[in-house]
Amino acid sequence: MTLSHFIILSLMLCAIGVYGVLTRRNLIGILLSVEVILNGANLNFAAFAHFRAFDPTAGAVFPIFVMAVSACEMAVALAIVISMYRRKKRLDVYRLEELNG
Amino acid sequence: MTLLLPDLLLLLLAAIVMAVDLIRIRPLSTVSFHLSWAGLLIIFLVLIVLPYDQETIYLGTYKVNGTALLFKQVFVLSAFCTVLLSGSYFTPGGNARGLLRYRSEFCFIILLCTFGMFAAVSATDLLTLFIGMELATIPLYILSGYQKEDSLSVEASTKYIIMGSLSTGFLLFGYSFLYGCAGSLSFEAILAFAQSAPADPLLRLGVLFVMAAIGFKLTIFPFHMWAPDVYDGSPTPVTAFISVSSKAVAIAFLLILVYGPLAPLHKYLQPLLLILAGATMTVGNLGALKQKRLRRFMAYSSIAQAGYIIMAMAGGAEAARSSIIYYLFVYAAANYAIFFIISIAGRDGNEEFKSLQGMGRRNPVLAAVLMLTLFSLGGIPPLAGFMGKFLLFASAAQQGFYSMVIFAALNSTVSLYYYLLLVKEAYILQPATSSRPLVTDRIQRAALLLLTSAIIFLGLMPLFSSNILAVVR
Amino acid sequence: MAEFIFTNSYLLLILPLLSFVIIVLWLAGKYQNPAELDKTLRCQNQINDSEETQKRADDFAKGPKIAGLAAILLATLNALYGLGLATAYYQHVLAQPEHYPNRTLVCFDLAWLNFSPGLTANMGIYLDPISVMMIVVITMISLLVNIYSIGYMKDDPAFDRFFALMSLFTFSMLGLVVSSNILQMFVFWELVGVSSYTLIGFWYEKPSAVAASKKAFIVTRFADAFFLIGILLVSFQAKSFDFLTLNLPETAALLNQSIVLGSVPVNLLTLATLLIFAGGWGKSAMFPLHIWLPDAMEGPTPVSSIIHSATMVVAGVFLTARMFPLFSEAVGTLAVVQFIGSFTAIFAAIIAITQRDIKRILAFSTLSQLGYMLFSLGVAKISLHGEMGPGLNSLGYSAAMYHVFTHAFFKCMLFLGAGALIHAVHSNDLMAMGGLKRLMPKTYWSLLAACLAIGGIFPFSGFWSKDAILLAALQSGHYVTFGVGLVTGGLTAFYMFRLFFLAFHGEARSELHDVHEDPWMTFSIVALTIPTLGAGLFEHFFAGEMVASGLAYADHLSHPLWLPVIASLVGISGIGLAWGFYGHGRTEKADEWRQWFGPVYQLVQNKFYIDEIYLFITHRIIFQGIGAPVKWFDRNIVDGAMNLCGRILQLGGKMVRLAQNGQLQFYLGVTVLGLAALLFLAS
Amino acid sequence: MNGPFLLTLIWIIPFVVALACLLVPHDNHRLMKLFSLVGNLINLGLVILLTLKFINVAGIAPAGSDSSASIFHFAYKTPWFKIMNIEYNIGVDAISVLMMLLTAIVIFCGILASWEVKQQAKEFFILLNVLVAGVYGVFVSIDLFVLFMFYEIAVLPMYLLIGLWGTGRKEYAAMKLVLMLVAGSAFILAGILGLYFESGISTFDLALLSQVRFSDSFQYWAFPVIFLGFGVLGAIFPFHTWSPDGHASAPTAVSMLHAGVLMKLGGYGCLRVGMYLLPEGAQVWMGFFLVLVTINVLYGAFGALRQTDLKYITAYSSVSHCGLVLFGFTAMTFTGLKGGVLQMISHGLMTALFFCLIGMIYGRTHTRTVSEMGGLMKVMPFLSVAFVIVGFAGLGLPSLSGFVAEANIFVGSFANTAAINRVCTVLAVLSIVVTAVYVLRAVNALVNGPIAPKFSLLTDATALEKVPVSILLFCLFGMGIMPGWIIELVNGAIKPIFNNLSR
Repeated sequence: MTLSHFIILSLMLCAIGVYGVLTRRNLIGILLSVEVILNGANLNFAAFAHFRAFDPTAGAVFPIFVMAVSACEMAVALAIVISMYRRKKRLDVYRLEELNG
Repeated sequence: MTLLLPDLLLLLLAAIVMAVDLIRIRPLSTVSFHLSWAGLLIIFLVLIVLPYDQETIYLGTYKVNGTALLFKQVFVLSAFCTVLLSGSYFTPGGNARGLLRYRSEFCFIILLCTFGMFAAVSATDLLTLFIGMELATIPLYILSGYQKEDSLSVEASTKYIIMGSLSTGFLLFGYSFLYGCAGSLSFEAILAFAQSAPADPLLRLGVLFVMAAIGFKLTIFPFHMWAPDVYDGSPTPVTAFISVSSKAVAIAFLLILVYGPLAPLHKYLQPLLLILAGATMTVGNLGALKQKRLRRFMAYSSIAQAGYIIMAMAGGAEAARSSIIYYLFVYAAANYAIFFIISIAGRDGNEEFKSLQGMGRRNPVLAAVLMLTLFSLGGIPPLAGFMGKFLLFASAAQQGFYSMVIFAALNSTVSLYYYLLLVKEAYILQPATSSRPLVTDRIQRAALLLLTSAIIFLGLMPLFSSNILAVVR
Repeated sequence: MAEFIFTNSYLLLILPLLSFVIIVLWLAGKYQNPAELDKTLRCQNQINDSEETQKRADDFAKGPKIAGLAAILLATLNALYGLGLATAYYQHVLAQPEHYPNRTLVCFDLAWLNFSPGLTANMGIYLDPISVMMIVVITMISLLVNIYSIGYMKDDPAFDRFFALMSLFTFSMLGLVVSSNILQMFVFWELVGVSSYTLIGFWYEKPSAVAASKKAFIVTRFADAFFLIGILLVSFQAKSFDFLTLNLPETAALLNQSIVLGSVPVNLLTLATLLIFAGGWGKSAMFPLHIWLPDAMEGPTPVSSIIHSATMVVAGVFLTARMFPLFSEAVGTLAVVQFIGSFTAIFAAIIAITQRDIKRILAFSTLSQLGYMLFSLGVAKISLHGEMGPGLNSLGYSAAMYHVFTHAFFKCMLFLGAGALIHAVHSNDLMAMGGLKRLMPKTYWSLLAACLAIGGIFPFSGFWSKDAILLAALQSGHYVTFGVGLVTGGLTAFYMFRLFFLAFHGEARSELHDVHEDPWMTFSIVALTIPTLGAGLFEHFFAGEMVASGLAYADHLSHPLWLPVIASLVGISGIGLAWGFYGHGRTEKADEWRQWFGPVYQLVQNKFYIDEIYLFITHRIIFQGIGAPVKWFDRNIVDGAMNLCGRILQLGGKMVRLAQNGQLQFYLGVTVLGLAALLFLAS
Repeated sequence: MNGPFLLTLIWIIPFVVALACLLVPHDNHRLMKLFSLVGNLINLGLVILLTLKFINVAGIAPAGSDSSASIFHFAYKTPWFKIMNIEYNIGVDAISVLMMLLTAIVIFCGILASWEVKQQAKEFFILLNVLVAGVYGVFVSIDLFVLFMFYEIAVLPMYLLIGLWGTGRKEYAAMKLVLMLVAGSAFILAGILGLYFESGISTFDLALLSQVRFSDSFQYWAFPVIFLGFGVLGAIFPFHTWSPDGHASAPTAVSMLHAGVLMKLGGYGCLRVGMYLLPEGAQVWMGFFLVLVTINVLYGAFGALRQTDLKYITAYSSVSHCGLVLFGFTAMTFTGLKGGVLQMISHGLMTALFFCLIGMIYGRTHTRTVSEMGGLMKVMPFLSVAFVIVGFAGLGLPSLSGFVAEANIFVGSFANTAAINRVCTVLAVLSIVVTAVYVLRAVNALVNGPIAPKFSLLTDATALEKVPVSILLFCLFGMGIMPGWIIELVNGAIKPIFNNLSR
């Protein structure tokens, strides 16, 4: 298990997340995919903290902050999505089409 | 602790506003509104009198220096204008699109967001920077969906948050690579690493991820796609706030990184920045050509402006910093002036080009202000926008990128075309139906007076720009 | 006294200018607002009281004849001054050749236009035999024409304007002949053009007059452009505009070099002199630039008279004479001058035979006579076949000047007389005249003298000058030219007497009302018989003094006695032929002959269709062939390119809007692609 | 009054007038016109005073006699923006003084000619005065930044002036005009920044920059950029298309000012910035520009040939004549440069009068199509005679200003012995024939011929209208007959530029 394994894993997570973001029709699904990307980044931090950093605490603390922040973000996102659901009665991303041009 | 005073005052103000909301007596109370703008004004005054030639680092992570203070001025002024601008949207009958509610919360969120920006420009490490940026960004998601009843607003908000989250993901990846290279989150360590190994692929990978992420906030092509929709859908004061504050903090972020820890990579970044700048201003200008809705139009216009701004980053640290900060003030003044006019002319809720028709006769003063503002955005002397753009271009020219300067100036000619289209709407075209006179309230008049004089005098008075130069030196 | 006259010689120019200015100012005062007045008049007379209105308007328009009298007064002063100047010049300059080696006196020379430190154009007065001669001719003729015009123009509403413009015309021509340098000459040259433009188009409501004035101006302007290039060329080489410098042999030597234009080697001197001569070509209306002159008859007759005698058309001859020392070095140029002169002489004479418009006949006769003058200058260079060997023949030069002198008077009179006829019958058409001898005896006898003079009959003035010209041609060995001159003399006599018989003899061919001889007009006509009869006295003076100085001339040879005899015989036979055809005002025999000639006659009567060729060139080629395509090109290509830029940008705008399709996942895709592109770009 | 103060006053007064108009109630047109008129009359007086002072000073200390001395008189500088060493730096040489004189005359006449403006008079006069202030500003400034700033100030008001008060396709024309000019200034901007950074002394001061020997590689790209940039305003081919549409659509006073003065800013800039500062670049590029401007000269003339609208005819003739300005410059000889400057003045006067008269005639006949008019001499002798005279000035008749300029241009251009110069000179000289054709066509169609019945009740110029026409006529004749003092002045100003060019 070397650093590169972890980096590849995190990049794969990122790629999976991106794939999800681009293909999921459901807004919640897209949000979940975003979370996957964020966690990929977290994994990266941890891996770097373990393998390379002379300041490993930072690498350990950062993911915690990220989790907190992303939790906030998700909370807001869910609120918005719910309000969206109220307007459109669907969570289909295709329904977001009124604004264009 | 003096240098921290504005940050603390801002937090205090936010707390007070929130508290007022908790004990508010009537639903339409304007106490928090007045409290907010007055408080922001005081903070601004405090910011002005602070010493600009010092640099203090608090707790090893929170740095305050002249550049940061200047950025804080921009943020405070922007928040101040947004609060004033929001006034009429919270007043019944102020705008036909729909009444905004929960004024104190609105103000609170604005203040909090502004604090996040404060934190971002004071950062000395990636963590503070990240927290500050997120604090500055997440409230904006909420604000853009503030008009819950309006499906456009909600749609805008949804698009914004999803794209924003993706960019946060990229940002974090970027950070993680930077951390991985330098082994530390502090800028000093990253700088040291960048100096020793500027060609490290991991470092570059990180930088590119960060660039992409910040490109989102700065509406750089091709990361700008959210901007027109979000600008168009959000309530007007929020659009104004996003167009100025959010852009300003992104620029601050970029300045901090590019001329801070990533300075050794500047040569490597230069062509990249120029390409992005050229593409961004072109796309922004082209997009604005065929618009009919004012807020969407402003979105494209601000995309183009972002292009000019990052072009300046091809220049040296001093020139870039001073010209960009100066331009931010100018840009903020002009943008807010336009949004004020939009709020006045767009009372019918449409906020389209048509709303401006016949303004030359309906309200000549307002029309004149509009014209001055647009000319300033178009970079016409002797208005501030000209001086600002001149300095931006000079910054790029200093490094010998003359063809880029020509390209940008030609782009600015294209932008003049659509600004003149607005002038044409206001002066030359007459409304099909007879329309009401354009009424303004006291706050709007005062704000417009301030902004217009800023637009005129920032370009003529050397004091201000010279000060900026002195500060960033 | 002479000193005074010389130092104040600018008065010569000031007087006519003053006359112009005074009349214009007076006119401006009078016409404070004629339309306003007209309107009030018309408002007052709403009820069809048009006669009264007309009368009042006419009264207003006519007014007193102060302008004419003022003009005459000043013209008289000017003529006196001119005479005084001539006398002073004769006594002080010509009589003292040791003081004035070139017989040239530059009275004053003020810097006017400074081009570069070494090159300045002056305004000066340059007196030498030919300019003094011209001064006398111009001032005298101007005076007489002014007097004549009082009678001729008395019913014209624009009486005052006429005199103002005449004064301007005189001013310009005087300025031209006294020019001390070639640029000054060009200045006045152009002023002459403009004054003639205003005078030819004097009746500006008449479309044909307007068209003629435009044509005159543009054709001469066309020639002037080459003149200007010639000036540039010469002045660049000589570093001066002054005639004194230009006419130095050094200048000619400087210019005498070969340059290669394209792939053709050209002698610079020939080129430059040809270009300068081009100016004279246009002004003197030599073929093929002659087309403006017959049309210029649209102006009032006194104008034609002054244009054809003293001003404008002789400018070309004068220019050639003025630059003669330079021209004399350029063999090719003089050959061109000679060829064009002789060709125009006979060409115009042939056309003149067939014309019916009395003024046009005179116009073509002027062309023909100008041809004489120019080929006379041309033959001043002795041909290789000449009996005197190579060199210059001073007689060619002096004869040309002499012919300018004599021609001025008799041609002026012919026109004035024609004017009187036109005035009497209210038509230009020769076929409408006839039998005027009885009604206008003074005019008849005067014109007879003029016709004899132009026909070259002894002892009238034309005989002497033409004789000198023919002699010069003969002496210099240009036998073809000589032959042409001789034949043209016969033709001249023929068409002039055709005119004369048709106008005066026989029976009136149209109804005539109230024909009388206006005293003002008759005075001038009769006065002009004096020089017509007496100019022959000056032959020796001209031959002796009117010589471009500073040149080496061949010695004079004997004057063969058979020459005047032959010339006279040719002239008389021309007259006889005319009598045969048109005696007693008959036209039947001529008609028969015309039938016989058929298409050739048509060709000639239509002036060889030169006008039509010009129309084709200007309208089809320049207007439609260049102007219209340029307009199209400008609107569609150049402007179109600018609009295309706009279109492309607009299209770009549409594309950007199209990309902004509102689909979130498309946006996200673009963002991700953007990141990928960024990574790709940076690697 | 000392020189620098006078200079400042001259450009400030129009601004003050504009501000004064701002305060006048909306419907008090009379007062606004009066303000503008008096303000510009005062300015005219001041400019004349300046000219006299200048003649005085220049007589004592001829400019450029010593190479280190500044070529500008009444120079004054004070730091303005420290940030890029931008200075408020003013001063004049003979060219600017004469151009200011021209401006003062033209605008004074222009205001008289626009006495009839009724619609939104307030905005009209404000914009007009701002425009004028910009023009003056360009001529007084030595600092390139300030010069550029004023340059843009002078361009922008055109949009509304044409778009609001114009005729025909006014919006399109106004937009095209402004965009093309601003696009031109994009090039100027790059050029100016290049001068600043490449000079090594970080200054915008023209006088200082003129002492710098810029590297050849810089000059090679910077010269065409600057020359073309300014050339757009000088209507250089193929960037002239804003001119016909713009001039045809603009209201009288604006056409006068724009064709009369504003187009000269282009030539002024080409000379002052392009050729003065970048002589080596000029040497290299001149052949190319010579061909372009020769095309201009011929093309404008031929273009005018087939036009039917009076204003289009005049506009194309402006293209041709402004081409002659640059033609004189591209000759690169002393006389040619001088001729170019003289042509700027001459054309300014002439074209101003042209547009002034067209405006007055149009105000009466309500048509500008030449074929519909005719015989106006009968009802408006004053205007018609003036029209004929200005037509003659256009075709370079001696005794009118045009000849003085054209003679200098042609002599100067011919003095350059390069084959291409010679050929172009010949072509340009031949263009005067075409000029004669279109001028006479217009004149004849307009004032001569039988009068149409519908025009027979028209009136001649009023006393008020006669004033500007007379002033301009006087100037045309004055310059044509007594060009000595102007030439003397211009000689002094050309010398340092020429010295730079031939170093």
